[in-house]
Parts: sequence; structure tokens; C-alpha cells
Amino acid sequence: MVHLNVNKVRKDFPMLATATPQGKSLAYLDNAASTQKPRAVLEAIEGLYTGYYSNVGRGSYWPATRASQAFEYARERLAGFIHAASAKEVVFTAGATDGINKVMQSFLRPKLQPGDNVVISEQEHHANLIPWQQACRAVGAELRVVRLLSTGDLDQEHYDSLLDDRTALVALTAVSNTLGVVNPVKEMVTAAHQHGIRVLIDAAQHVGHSPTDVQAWDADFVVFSGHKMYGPTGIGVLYGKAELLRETPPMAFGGGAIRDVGFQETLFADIPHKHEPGTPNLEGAVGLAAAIEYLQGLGMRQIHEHTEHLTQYAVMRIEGQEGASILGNPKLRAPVVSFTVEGAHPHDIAGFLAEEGIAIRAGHHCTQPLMDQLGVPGTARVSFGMYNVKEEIDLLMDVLKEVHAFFA
Amino acid sequence: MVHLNVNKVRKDFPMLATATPQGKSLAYLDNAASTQKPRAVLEAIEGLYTGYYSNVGRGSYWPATRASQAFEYARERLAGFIHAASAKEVVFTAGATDGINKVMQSFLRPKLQPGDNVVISEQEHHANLIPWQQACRAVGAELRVVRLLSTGDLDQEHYDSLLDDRTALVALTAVSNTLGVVNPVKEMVTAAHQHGIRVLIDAAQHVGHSPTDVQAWDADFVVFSGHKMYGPTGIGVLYGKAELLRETPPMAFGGGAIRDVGFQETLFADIPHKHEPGTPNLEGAVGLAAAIEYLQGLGMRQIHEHTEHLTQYAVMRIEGQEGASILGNPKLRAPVVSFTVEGAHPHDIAGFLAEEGIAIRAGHHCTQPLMDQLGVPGTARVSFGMYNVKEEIDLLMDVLKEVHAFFA
Amino acid sequence: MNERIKGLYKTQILAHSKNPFQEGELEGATHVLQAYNSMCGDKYTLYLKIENDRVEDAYFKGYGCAISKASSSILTKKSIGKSMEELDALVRLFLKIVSAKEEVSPEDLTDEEELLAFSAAREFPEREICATMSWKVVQEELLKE
Amino acid sequence: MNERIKGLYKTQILAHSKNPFQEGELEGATHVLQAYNSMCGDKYTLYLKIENDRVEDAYFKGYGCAISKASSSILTKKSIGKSMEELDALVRLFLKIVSAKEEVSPEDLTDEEELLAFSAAREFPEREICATMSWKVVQEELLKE
Ligand SMILES: Cc1ncc(COP(=O)(O)O)c(C=O)c1O
Ligand SMILES: Cc1ncc(COP(=O)(O)O)c(C=O)c1O
Repeated sequence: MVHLNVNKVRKDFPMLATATPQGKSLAYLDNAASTQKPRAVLEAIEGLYTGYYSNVGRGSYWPATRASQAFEYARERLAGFIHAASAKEVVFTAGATDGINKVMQSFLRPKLQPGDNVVISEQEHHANLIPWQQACRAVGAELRVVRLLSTGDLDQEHYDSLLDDRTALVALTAVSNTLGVVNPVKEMVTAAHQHGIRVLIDAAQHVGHSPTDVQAWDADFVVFSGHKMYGPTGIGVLYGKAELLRETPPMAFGGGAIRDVGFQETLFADIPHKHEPGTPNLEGAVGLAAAIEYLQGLGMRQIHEHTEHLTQYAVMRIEGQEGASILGNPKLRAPVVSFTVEGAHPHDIAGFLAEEGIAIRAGHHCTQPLMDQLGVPGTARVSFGMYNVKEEIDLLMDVLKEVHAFFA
Repeated sequence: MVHLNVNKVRKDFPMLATATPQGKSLAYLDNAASTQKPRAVLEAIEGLYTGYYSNVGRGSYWPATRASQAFEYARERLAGFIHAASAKEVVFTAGATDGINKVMQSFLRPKLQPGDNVVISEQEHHANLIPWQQACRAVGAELRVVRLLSTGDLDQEHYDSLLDDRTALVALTAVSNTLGVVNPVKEMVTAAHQHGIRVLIDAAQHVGHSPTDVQAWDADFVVFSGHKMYGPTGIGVLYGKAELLRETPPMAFGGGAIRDVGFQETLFADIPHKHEPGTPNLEGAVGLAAAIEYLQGLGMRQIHEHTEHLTQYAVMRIEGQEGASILGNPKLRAPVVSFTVEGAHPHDIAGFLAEEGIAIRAGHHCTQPLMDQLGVPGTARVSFGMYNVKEEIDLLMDVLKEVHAFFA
Repeated sequence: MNERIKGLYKTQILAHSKNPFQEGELEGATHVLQAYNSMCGDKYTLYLKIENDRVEDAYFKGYGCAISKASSSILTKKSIGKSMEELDALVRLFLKIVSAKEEVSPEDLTDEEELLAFSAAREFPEREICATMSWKVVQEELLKE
Repeated sequence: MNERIKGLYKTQILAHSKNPFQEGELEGATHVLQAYNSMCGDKYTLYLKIENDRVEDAYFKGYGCAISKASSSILTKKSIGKSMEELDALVRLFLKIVSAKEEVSPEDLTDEEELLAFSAAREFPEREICATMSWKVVQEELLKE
């Protein structure tokens, strides 16, 4: 396998050449929050607005025909990228949060009964927790939460014990955005399917980092966000099995998603359009397709391998730092490492690092209940993208050492 | 008042310099569907991704602080542009359709009772019709539809007769996207308020064309889309009076919109963040703010005046064309004109025009029930933006004349 | 006036669109299909009466441009009397005639004038859907059964 | 190591954050306020006992960085014994001391060391919110009543 040429990759990302107001060059280690964009994404957006922009799916003039083509081409690109059986299974959303809320509103809510339950895990991001929590509260259903083992891995026995014939849905993250745990998605989906339970996978932290195959997972719904996979903000995908998308009522209502409208009645269009009312985010779709082409050009396996090496190195270095401790020690780790430093509050750690141009995240990472469970108010978190290099980790460690000394 | 320098404006829009695959230069007359983008919007997006991109509202490092600033600055710009009392009243959405669906789900649905009614008009775009229709059907409420006069204006007496103490909401377009009718929003809001009824205004066709003052309207909710006001796709605004946004439950659930989360309970953040869970569309917000700055630099009154002149000229010319007839003759007209040509189906008209590089829309314009009401299967529609010129209308008329001759 | 686009609207097509064959509803239809072009909103209902594996009668009704109307007219007219196998062959032939991707020239595919009238659609790929919308729904919903 | 950022974490601040005054809950508080920084999740509860227009006692409890903790500590410590008017003046003064937009130098505003310790926040505008989050909630929810 050819390795990733990181120096070449770095040149494709204009943001990596920026410097902080203090003149430090940026070491961007907050990729779990959002990733930087390659120039190809910018060029695609510029190409759209200077070359063929128009509303999608309605006009029969050029450039409307060209714009519609670009939109459906993006959908096909996405379908290929996640190995969907058909482009019809790809619904564009505003992001992972939007996708989860839509499944909650249109798929879960109409069938959720008092006494039913929804199973999630202690790892869930607020986006994959609060919608289910609020649906359960509204209906009188139960939210069941799969426990963590001390490694951070999910307790599979506990998971199995939570599934029963009143389970309306399992909603599970593929990767913990806080601990970096990679969950055994396929096995967990299989377990749920044995009870006839549908499964939504939150792949926000997965799709940009490792090859993703929704059919191999056999997941029923999968959501993710463009901005975490080197694409634009404001766009995301809800994958759903065709039969499920067909039987689910429209996720919202409006133009372009219908076949026939009277004042008192509406006949809806076929999937995916039925779930995409209104003018779609063409800019987002075109930008995301460009990001995917860029990723595929480099190779997802190559990208995965590169960030995996960085992560192993970072874990080793942080473990070696006096006063520092890593949270979680999972079997499989995504490029995400959470840690604390004795005596120093995570926000102070991040503040010191920021002064040197090193961007990391501190706080609860939108996983407050997980923090409560781990008994920490927050963590410092580094997360890697395809453009990060070992030297950035060395720089991080130099400053962490000083932070420890300063606050100890 | 200084007039708009259209030739200068045209140079700011790269799309206007493009040519169709047949080598005709583009005459873009489908601005009610979507508008082209000035270079300033592209530059703002490029500036973001090459200069200060990061996730919004979480990180305390540069560039996260800078990105968050840019997002809130965009919100303030929007608030100023529509004369909101406070930036807290501006909730970013994915577009007008998204905003309407959110108000339907979170504001209307929880309180809508069987026997209640929702009042809309015959002019409504599907986006401001189907959500209310489906909500009414689900609950057993009544959808009441304000009739048109033969001019296309709304029948105000009929409107008054529909309002009663079971009216849960009035949802009304400021401008008909099909007939170009400009509705007396302020008066209609006042009438509803006299019954204590809240009013949502669909301003999708208003905001980019005329000065908009939500406080002068005294509207309770106002929605619109960025892409129809020279801004990016995938972004829009839901304006709501602060007290209403506060009392409305969160429009969706996820990260960044909360103060405190446990597995079984959540305490939500203050407005507007409470209604904006998930990573926001920073690219969209920054691009839209740039569009607004551009519009304000030219002057909304100037823009309005320019398109008004074009519209008057177009109406005169189309009326003078044998076989052509304009639908509607409203008191006040936005830059939108629907017409038919004897013997020629609207799609054939559009096809002939497209061949000459003239982009117009044919069909039902996402107002199918209005078409049924008018007794036509569809119309041809021209709609003007600030960059259109009289010569484009002359070209249009030359081809229309030939179309008439060909199909007659 | 532009000759290229006029080529699309051959006399045949114009005539068919103004005075279509087989326009109307068909009582006793065994199959009722909906053809819909979401791009522009054109919409036809096709009525077919199929007995003993043969199209006994066919009508169409709906709303659309001259191309889509003429093509629905020809479709219903030509399908009458055909066995399902023959109809399948006809549909395949027509789709080839109008497809910009087809390499064989229309004239080498057929010499039926009413079908050849649509061959100019090859030069208007964005109108291919107008020419084929009714034919495709027959293929997808009737012939794949 | 970087001296600029060390300037922000003056000895006073570090000491306060490690051993804050007035940390804990206050039974019999007449006012309980929530200070929350949505940017980073820092969160404090402020407990004040106000009687006869005077702060009789004040405590804070919560979670946040050294700057926000030290500033909450100083806030509660300094507010004890103050009348509402005096508290108002104190809050205004503090907000000026840390504001990058204020033109008067911190030293010309006050000579209280515990307040001046925060003046370096002027050079870290992105941290101003850490220094002020508790003070602002007092201003907005208590003093504007
Ligand atoms: C009057 C009106 N309302 C609502 C919409 C829907 O806007 P969007 O498709 O951007 O959500 C449109 C435009 O399509 C419109 O013209
Ligand atoms: C695991 C996980 N799920 C969901 C989300 C929400 O994604 P977004 O904010 O793009 O909607 C995130 C990121 O914030 C995440 O890390």
C-alpha cells in the first residue's frame, strides 16, 4: 500500500498555512470538532457559482439542468463512498444533528408508545442523546443506556440485556467523539436485528477517517456531517435503507418533494426527494462531493493508516508525560485522545496550547453525561486529521510539559 | 436618490458572463427561483476557509474564537437587515422551508387541537401550505384558505371572515412567487392580532427585493432563504419575537443548544442557541452576511426601484404581445410576472427561450393549488433581479413573438 | 428563428401535440400508470387495457409540453394490438432512438416516421426526459412485472 | 515558556483558583444565580444572601478554568458587606479593568491588587469571558432588577 504523502496533502489545505494573531503557525488538533477544507472544495464551490449556478430540480433551461445534474451526481458520489445499495438511499440533510432529529420526528415518534424503550450508549454525543431522550419523555417511554467498561468500550453483555421486544430503536455512535472508542457496529446491529429492532448509527466521527460500508454494517439509518469529513458546513447525509425511507412519512414538507398538491391533500414524491423539501443545499452537496473525490483520490485506507500511526504515537507520548492521564483504553481507537493533566483545568491547558498555536478542545465535548459517568468535569482532547504530523504532537508535548510544571 | 449602476453591478456577478452550451450569453430571468451570487459572497467563503475556519461556539483557541465571532456577527447583520429588535430573534435555518417546518413542529403542533384552524392563502407556495395542511390533517384541525380576487390580490373581506377564536395561526406569504402580488402584510397582521392570533410571514420573495422591517409588520415569525437574496444555498433565517422563541420548545435537539444534560433530563440554552442545535452552517452564515453587506452597499431602495422599472416595462411589453396574457393584475407587484402564450405550452415556451440563453421558469412554481384555482396547468414566469436589464426583456419579447408564430 | 430547436419540434410532433391520438380516459383499463417529471411537473396518466397478454386499447390524459404530449400520443397509438413482448421491443427501440448515448443512428434503428420524428431529442439531452417519461413508466411498471 | 500567557495567570489568580475563597453552597441564600459560558461549558452557581439592600454573605460553586474560578472567588469575596449600589460600582469597575475596549489604564482605575490581577485579560480578549462570566450574571440578573 502506498503511504499518504502528508507534505503534499498539507499544501492542499490553505488553513494550515495560517498563523495565529500571536504569529504562531497553526497546529490544528481539533479535527473531531471539525476538519479543514482542501482547496478542491473551495474550487468546487467557486466553480458552481461562477459556472452553472441555478436552483435545482425545477428549471428546464441551462444552467438549471446542469445544476440538477451536479446535485444528483453528488448524491451518487456519496452513495458510492458509504457503499449504499442505491443513490436513492442518500438523503441530504443539514448535518448529523439534523438527520437524527428527522429520524426521531418522522420514524420514531409516530410509532413510539408508552412502555417502549430506546437504547443508546453512555458514549453518545448530545446530538444522539437529547432527541431520543425528549421523545421518550414526551411519550412515557424509557431511555436505556448501555454502560461502559473501564476501558471505555461498551459493555456488550449489558447491551444484550437491554434489548427486548419493546425496544423501538437502537441509536449508537460508531466512534466516541470523546474517548475515541471504535464500537463493534456490525455485531451490535446484528444483535438488535435478532430482536427485529432497527438501528441508527451516528457515523459523524467515522466517515471521514475510515472506510465506511453501510451495507456491511447492515445499519438501517446512518447519519453524518460534511464538515467533519473535509467538506462544507451546513450539509450532511441521512442514509436509510430504501424500504425504510419509503415507509417513513416525509421528514419535512414543502416544494419539490411532492407529486400532487391540493389545498387539503398532498401526494408525496418517491425517495429520496420526498424527504428533501425545499431548495436543497447545492453548494454544500457540490462541496461535499469534491471533498469525497479528494478523499478517494488519496485513499481512505491510506488516510486511516496515517492517523492511526499519529494516534499511537500521541498515546505513547501522553502516557509518558508526568501528571497526564488518558481517559479510556479501548480495543480499537479512532484518532481521538482525551486526557487530563494534574493540577491544570482542561480549559487552562487549552489556553496555554492556543498561545503556541496549538488548537485542541477542552470541556465536555457535548458528552456531559459521559463526563459525569467518568467523574471528571471535562477533558483536554486532541484529535487528528489526515494533514497532521508527528512534529505537531512533539510540540504539543513540549507545551504540556510546561503546563504541568506551571500548574503543579 | 442615486440610481443603481446596473452595469457595475453586473460585473460583480460572474455567472452573468457565462454562455450556454449553445454559445448564447445567459439572460437569467428566474430570480424568484434563486438568485446569482456576487463575487463578495464567494470571497467571504474563501476568506473563511483559508483564513479562520473552525467549529463555532465551542473552542477557546484561535481560530475557533474568530469563527464564533463571524457567526454572531452574521446574526447581527441579519437582524439589522430585517430590523429585528435584537440579534437573539434571528435563528439560522437551512432555508424558508426548514423555518416553516420548524415553526409547525415546535410552535403549532403542541398546541393545535381538533376543531382549531390555520389560515393561509391561495397564493401560498407549497412550503407554506403542506406543513400546515399536514398538521391540520394529523390533528383534525381545519385549513382555511383566503381567496383571491380576480386581480390576484387577496380578498380581505374573506380573510377577515376566516379569523376566529379557534384560529391557531395565520401563515401568509408577503409576495406571491407566481403572480407577483405584494400583500398588505402589516394590515393583515393587525387584523389577526385583534383576535390574538399569531402570524407567520413567508418573506422568501420579499427580503432580497424590498426593504424589510419585521417590527413595522409586527409579524410574530418571519422566514426566508439566503439563496433568493444573492446569498448561499443551505442557509435561511427564522425570525421570531423574543418572547415567542423563548416559550417555543427547542425546534430540534443536540449539541450547543443546552446548558445541562443528564441521561434523563436536559436544561436548554437561551435563545437563539436553544433553537440551533448542532454545528451551524458557518459558511452559509458568513456568505449570507456578505450578501447583505453587498445589498446594503447598493441600497435596498435602489434595488427595489430598479427591478420595479424593469417589471413595469416587462408588463407593458408582454401585454402588447399578441397571444400572450399575464395572470393577475395586482395593486402592487413584485418583480415577478406569470403569463401564457396561446397555443404554446409553458414548457415549450421555456424550451425555446432556453435555446437563446434566456432562463425562465415554466410550470406550477410550487403553487399547484393556485394553478388549479386559476384554471391553468402552469404558466411561464419571468422574475427579475438587480442585475437584469431592459435589453434582456427586449430579447425575451423577440423570442416570444417567434414562439407565438411557431405554435399558433 | 433558431433552426436547431425547430428541429426538435418536427411537424409530426407539433401536429401530434395539438391533435393527439388516444387522448382521454379509458373505462375498463386493466392498468393505470402515472408518468411524472419532477423536474418540470409534467404529468400523464396512462390507461391500458391488456387482455391475453396483448394491449387491446390504450389512452393517455394529462399535462405537459408538446414533446411529452406527442410522445405519449405515439406511445398509446403504437402499443395498441401489441403483445407484451412486442411492446417491450417497441419501448426499447424508442428509448434508443432518443438517447444521446446510443451510437447507432436513428435511421439505422427504424424507418417508422412517427418514431423517427423524435430523434432530434438526441441533440437536446435535457429534453430526453420529455420524450421518454411515459415510455419509461411503461417499461418500469408494466414490462418489468 | 511563553511569558505573555503567564502574565494572564498571575500568582494571585493561580492561588485563588487553587484555594478559592467562598467556595461552596450557601444555605439561606436569597439569590441563586447561574453563570454559564456556552463557549466552553464553564458553569458556576452563585449564592448570595442579601438583606436590607446589603450582601450579607456570598458563595460560589462550579466548574471552570483558573481564570473563571479565581474571578468568581474574588467576586464573592469582595461583594460581602457591600450595598447594592456599592456592588454595582464594583462590578462596573471590574468589567472596565478587564475590557480590551476600555481606554483608561487599569492602574488609573483602581489600586486594589486583587482586581488588578485580572488586568492582563485585556490582552486576551478571547478570555475576557472567563474573567467576567460570573460578574456579568450578577450585573444582568441582580443589579438590573
Ligand atoms: C414564496 C416562497 N416561499 C417559500 C419558498 C421556499 O424556499 P426554499 O425552497 O428556499 O426553502 C419559496 C421558494 O421556493 C417561495 O417562493
Ligand atoms: C459523534 C458525534 N455525533 C454527532 C455530532 C453532531 O454533528 P453536527 O454538529 O455536525 O450535527 C458530532 C459532532 O459534533 C459527533 O462527534
